[in-house]
Amino acid sequence: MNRYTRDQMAARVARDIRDGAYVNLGIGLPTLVANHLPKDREIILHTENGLLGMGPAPAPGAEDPDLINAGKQPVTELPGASFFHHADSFAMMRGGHLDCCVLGAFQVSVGGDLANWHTGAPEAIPAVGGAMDLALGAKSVYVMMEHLTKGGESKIVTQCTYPVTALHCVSRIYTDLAVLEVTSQGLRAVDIVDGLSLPELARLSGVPING
Amino acid sequence: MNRYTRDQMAARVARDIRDGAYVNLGIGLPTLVANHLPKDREIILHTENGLLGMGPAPAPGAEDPDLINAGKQPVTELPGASFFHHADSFAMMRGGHLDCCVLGAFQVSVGGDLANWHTGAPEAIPAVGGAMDLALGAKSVYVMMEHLTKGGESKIVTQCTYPVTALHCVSRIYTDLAVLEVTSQGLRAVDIVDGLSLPELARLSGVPING
Amino acid sequence: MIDKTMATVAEAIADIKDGATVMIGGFGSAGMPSELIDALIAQGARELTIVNNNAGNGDAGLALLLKARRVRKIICSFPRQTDSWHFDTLYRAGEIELELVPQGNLAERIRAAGAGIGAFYTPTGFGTLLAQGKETREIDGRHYVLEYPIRADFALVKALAGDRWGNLVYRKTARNFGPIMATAARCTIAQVQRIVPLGALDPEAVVTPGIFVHRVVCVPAGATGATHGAAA
Amino acid sequence: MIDKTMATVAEAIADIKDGATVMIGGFGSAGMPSELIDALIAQGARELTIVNNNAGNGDAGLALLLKARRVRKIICSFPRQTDSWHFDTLYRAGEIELELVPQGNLAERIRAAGAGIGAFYTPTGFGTLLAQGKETREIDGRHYVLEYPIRADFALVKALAGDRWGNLVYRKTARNFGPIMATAARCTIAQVQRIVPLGALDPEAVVTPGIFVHRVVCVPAGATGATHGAAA
Repeated sequence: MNRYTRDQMAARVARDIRDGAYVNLGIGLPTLVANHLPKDREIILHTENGLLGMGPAPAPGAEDPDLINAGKQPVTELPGASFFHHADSFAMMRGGHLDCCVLGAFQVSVGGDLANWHTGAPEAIPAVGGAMDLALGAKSVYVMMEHLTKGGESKIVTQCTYPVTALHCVSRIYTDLAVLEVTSQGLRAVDIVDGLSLPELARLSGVPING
Repeated sequence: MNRYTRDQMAARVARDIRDGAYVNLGIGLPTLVANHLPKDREIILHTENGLLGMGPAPAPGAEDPDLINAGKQPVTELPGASFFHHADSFAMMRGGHLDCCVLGAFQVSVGGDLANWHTGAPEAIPAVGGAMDLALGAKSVYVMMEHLTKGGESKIVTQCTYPVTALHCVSRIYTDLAVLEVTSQGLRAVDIVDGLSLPELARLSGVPING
Repeated sequence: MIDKTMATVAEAIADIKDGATVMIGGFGSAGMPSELIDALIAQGARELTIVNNNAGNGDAGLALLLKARRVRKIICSFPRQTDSWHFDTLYRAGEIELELVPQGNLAERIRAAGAGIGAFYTPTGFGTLLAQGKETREIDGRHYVLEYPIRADFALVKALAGDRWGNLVYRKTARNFGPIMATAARCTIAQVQRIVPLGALDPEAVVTPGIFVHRVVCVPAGATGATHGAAA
Repeated sequence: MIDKTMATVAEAIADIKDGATVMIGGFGSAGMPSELIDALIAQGARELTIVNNNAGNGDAGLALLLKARRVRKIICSFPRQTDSWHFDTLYRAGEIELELVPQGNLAERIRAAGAGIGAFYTPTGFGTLLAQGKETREIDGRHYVLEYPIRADFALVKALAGDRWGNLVYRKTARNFGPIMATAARCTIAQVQRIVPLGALDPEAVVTPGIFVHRVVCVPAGATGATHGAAA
């Protein structure tokens, strides 16, 4: 079966981010999107630890421990950047000012519920960070994930079995097999990887998907 | 009958403000307090329109229309001043960070209720400004007012007949006849103007006053 | 490329429609975006709901918008001033609706709108006429009133300088309501005394990050004389 | 005269008592007041409730306070990290209580404490495990959870520079929780890389006005090597 590579997925997400958008890229797979933002668009990155106008990673040796992203990795600031404190930063998110947020996920339901913070395993130490705020904190929430678990189960589900991060929050799902839009009529396939049919995608997903 | 002058009242209030205190002086009579702050104390004035470290009025001709107090009069900034927006300024007050606030009043009740924003006259256009925030916005709320109305009625009352600004908020009352402390056992006279007895003060006030 | 700057105040406010809710920055005249208001008067939108600390001073800015009878309702803390004659006339004639809000609740309700807070419990106003009919609650022995966000279609603010991303810095106590109103409107329009190149504003000292600002228009100080006119 | 500066970190934290609630600034290592924490470890206060975004990294700062078993409870958003082994050990042994709060609710609850807000409705967490048992409300078609302020006895924050009035400026993303924690504690103690003369900080760029700060102690960068140690 064909699959989109991680870079193809990231490039596909990047294509959907408009010029001038304010965007937060979650930890993990979503950080790849930054490498694929179209050069002819000016897109402003937010990091919830207090920076708007985040630039790429610094050159080796130029790291500044006071200039990091939410993943605690060193970053840079662009001309036009601004720093602010945590309450202001999360007010920016909660208030719906970001255009787009790209997140990883364990599961997404057909209704747009997101599960990405906790496996629910009883022995796991729970940690939520900004996940719940990010899931509500943008006009559009894009999820990037593998379509299937390593065991071959669909990560797109009727109801999340993992503890949810937020309800009805996901706009689009970008996987290695397809791009799906969450609509009031259920999921709609925007793109499918070459060689995979819509019925086959739906079968693999275990949920209905409209064309 | 002897009376404290307005400047004597202001000086008396000023004497009760400790070195290092953060203070908001309300519009009207309380602004006089600024002229009497002891020279050997460093007292930081707050104005709710967004300045901490407010200085005296500027020299004539040096007025800056962007640098005003809550009464919209030109002021100055001292070294160490800081500017902030209205939500931060009122958070500072509501959060109980000011040590002292000095306010004018129409009436104060023996329980410390304050009425200073509205005469209740049906034809009056209501305006509250920061009065209700100021009344709650300091560890100590000092009221400065004439003891009696022009008609000779006491402005210290059992229950306010004017619409209240806030309940149980006044710590001390400075009038032209006395300085009164609001305690859980009622009013207590701290100072009385020369020649006036405690029973006479209580009679004029129309409420019980302890010595 | 992001370029939020616009050539004229008229262009900046052109799409404010009849019935819109418009926040207007300023505390008295300090921080009042007079040229944006003048443009709004010329543009002609009617039946506006205005959010401002005051209800206009003298014969300039907001007072003239009221005089032109463009305002259906005003949400403010301190309408009555010695020079608020245009508001006074309309109010006494029953031709303008007034929602009176304690100044700190006004600020916090505006902030709540920008911050996505659904409602909050504030001690200010408890037990007063201005809390009549409002939900109250005792929390840890203190009494609170439940207050809701105030949102707007547009915010008109005045700042000292801005860049093409919409980052703003203000000047002294003219900052007042500008930064919070900028967060609470669907479209925030800033008049600035100068537009500076991207990167010229210190990132540590930006007061309003550009994400909150949609249009920036340059109105140099003293351009019309009205900016710093009848000041206090 | 107001002089909030203190000579040593030990003096600055001397009166933190057993059982105190202590907010500690920082996001990971950025903005963490490591020298104040080291002094607190040496001072010996026990049974502390700590408010921080994380639960300690590696073998420095907050992690060492946990390792020394001085912390009864931690309120944080993200305890589990690759290098949070001291927390992990205590947690699995049932020797530390954890209150897990979504990061934005943590920030807003701290801000609410500083701002005198009794409680607020936030959309974050609605319908999740972290809102179980909490009061909810639908407002204008959106669902919210009621959250309460988090107050502290002490806040330990790290800033770039401060003056004798306690005014503070921060550095880049090391600002994070410092400014809001400073507002929410009965006593806020700031370690700064340098103390500057009154008036040296631009009044337009002060981030934490001195009213929120009670003690300032100078810890030059690199003074102990721990400040910028195992950074990210």
